[in-house]
Amino acid sequence: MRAFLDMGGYAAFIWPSYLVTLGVLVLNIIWARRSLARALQAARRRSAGPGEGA
Amino acid sequence: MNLRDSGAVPVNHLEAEDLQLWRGDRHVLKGVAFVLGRGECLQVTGTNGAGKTTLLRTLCGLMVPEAGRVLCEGRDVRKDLPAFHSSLMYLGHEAPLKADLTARENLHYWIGVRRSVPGSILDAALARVGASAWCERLVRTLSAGQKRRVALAGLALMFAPLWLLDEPTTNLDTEGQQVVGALMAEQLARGGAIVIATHQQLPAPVRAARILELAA
Amino acid sequence: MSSARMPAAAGAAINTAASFGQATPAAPALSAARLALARDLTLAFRKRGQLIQPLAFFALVTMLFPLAVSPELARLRAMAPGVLWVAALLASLLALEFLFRDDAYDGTLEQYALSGQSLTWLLFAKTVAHWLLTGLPLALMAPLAALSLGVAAAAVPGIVLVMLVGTVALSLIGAIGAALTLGMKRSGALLALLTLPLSLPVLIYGARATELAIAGNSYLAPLELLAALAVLAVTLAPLAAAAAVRISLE
Amino acid sequence: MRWTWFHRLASPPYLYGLAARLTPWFAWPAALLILGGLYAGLVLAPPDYQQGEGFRIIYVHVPSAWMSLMVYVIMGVAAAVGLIWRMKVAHAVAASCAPIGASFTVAALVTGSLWGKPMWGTWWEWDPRLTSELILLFLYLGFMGLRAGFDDTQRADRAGALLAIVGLVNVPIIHYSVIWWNSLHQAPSVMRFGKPAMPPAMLTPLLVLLLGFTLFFAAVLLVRVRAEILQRERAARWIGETLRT
Repeated sequence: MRAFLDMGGYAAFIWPSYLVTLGVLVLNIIWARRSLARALQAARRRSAGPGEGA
Repeated sequence: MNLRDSGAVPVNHLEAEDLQLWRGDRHVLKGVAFVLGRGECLQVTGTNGAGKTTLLRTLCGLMVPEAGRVLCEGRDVRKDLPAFHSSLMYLGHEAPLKADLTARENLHYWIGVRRSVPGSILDAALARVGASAWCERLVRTLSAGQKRRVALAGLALMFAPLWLLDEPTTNLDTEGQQVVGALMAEQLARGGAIVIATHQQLPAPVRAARILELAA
Repeated sequence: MSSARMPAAAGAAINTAASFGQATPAAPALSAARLALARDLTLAFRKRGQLIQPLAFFALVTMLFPLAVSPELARLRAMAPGVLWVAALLASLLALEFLFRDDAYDGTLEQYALSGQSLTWLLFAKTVAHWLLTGLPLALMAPLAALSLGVAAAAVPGIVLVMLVGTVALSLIGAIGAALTLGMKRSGALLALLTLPLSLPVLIYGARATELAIAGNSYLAPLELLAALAVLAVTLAPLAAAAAVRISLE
Repeated sequence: MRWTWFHRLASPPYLYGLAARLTPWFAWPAALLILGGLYAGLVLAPPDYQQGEGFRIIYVHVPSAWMSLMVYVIMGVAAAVGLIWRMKVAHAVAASCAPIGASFTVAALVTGSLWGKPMWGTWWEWDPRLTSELILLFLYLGFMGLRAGFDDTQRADRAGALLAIVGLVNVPIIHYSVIWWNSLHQAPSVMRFGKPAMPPAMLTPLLVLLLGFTLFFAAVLLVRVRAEILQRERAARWIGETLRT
């Protein structure tokens, strides 16, 4: 296990790389969901309010 | 469909069908529609921000409506914009004048891009709007009303079937307004059409065939 | 001037317009473009202060290097191609903001777009004027800067030639960025962000050709690549700029 | 007749519903492939005979770099479709692509730099690949910056689309000029991948991850596109109806 974590001496480079990439993936999920939630909220507000076009 | 080819003469010069336009979250044009025949004048009124300028810019094809279309002589103007543009003259509320050119130079470069105008006709147009005395002065030394008159000289030189005028009488004295009236009357008399956006009364002797009121 | 004749002439002018169409021949595209070019040059020479700004900037930047790095001519000579090209790139960027700005404010661009003439040609003419007023003087000034950086006089023709070709491409690429940022109030930083990455190939080939010219070698290969970029920019950039101006006018 | 699918995709309510239904079909396979691929890359793949364990950065660097480029191409194509056919949903796709692509570009740069340190001994090397990646990041930032400069979505769409197309034309030119520039200066190129000599045990996890990242992008894109469509269809009646159900 320790040998695996050590990665043949390259631990200081490999683990940060994987962390950064996973971080980017997770952030993408969060950002996308948040932008959809915001758009839905705004759309609800508009359709609840006095809609001029609808 | 193709009225010109079938030999039938379209009744209306300019036609707008259900124009819809949004700016950001603002619904500016809410289904604007009108017809305008040859030799007729349409007055567009409405409070500030009601979309008068937006309507004019949409009519001349600078802005693209999200729905609806503009027809000229029965054809959708988007089919051939350059041809439509060479048949119209748009005068915004700011005259396209450069402070560092003389009034005459401004007119020369402005009109010259559209059509070649001999110098004598240029001078005649300047005389017509009462600008002969100061047409060799730099525009930066002119008053707002004088600048407006230079723009009117441009109007006198644009023999376009359709005029789109945005507040043409702003800053003009009585004499200047008379010139606007005379120019517009001539345009109508030779069968041209005018769309004018103003909340003031139209300069005599022009009378609006139709009035379109835009709600804010 | 007999004022009595004037109204008559005006009446005649209006009468010729009685029948639209045939009476009003449109100006041919090329003469319209020539007029737009003449107008911009006239205007520029009326306000000479603005004309000198990019040149002064260029001279200033090239002067900074000896002060910041070292006055040793051997070191400066090694850096000269990079210094000249980065300074030229920044100087032409500085001038770009004014390329369409005034014409957008006073409605001239609107009139161009509604003239029924090809907007592409009119904007090309404006860009040519811009090059004549910035690119050309920069190329003519580059030898002075190069000599002050310890470059041999024999390299001067090469430096000027390379810069002449390169600045053509820079002006045209910049015109797209300037047209895209027209609608914005403060566009300086954004203009740089849009234009500089697209200008990198010009910088790479231009600096390399200059380096070869300074070393006294043949700089034909990078110059040819640079010329290819310039030709590509001449054919495509005005089209893109015209589309961008139409979007900005919306 | 053959184009009916295209016209249907262009209809915002149809695409909105389709995107909502398709998202899980991309998201779950993406999650499985990425987790499996990472496990295989970290544990199952044998160490490289030259770089030892250090080469394992390839499994995050290459997929990120691949995404950064692929997303830019998709963005440019969507922008062109939007500009030419005035298609709102294509603009929505282009606008959604930019932040995703930019984030993958950052990942590719950081992992590239982390890879470079043990291999070259420096955190940053002006390697043509990394340099191109850096320029790509600026292209993304420019696109997003230009869009942010307009307060009207329609104008932002059209101006951004034009820039994306100009960028797309320029990307190959920039890339080749950078390679040309680099070849003059003879920097050692350590990152040489995709060579056919790569053994299958090493290559398979990479391919799995490439597919996983692509599916992941599709899933995130679909979510973002829905948000962008809602923003563009302020007044449409279908939105109210969709929200109520």
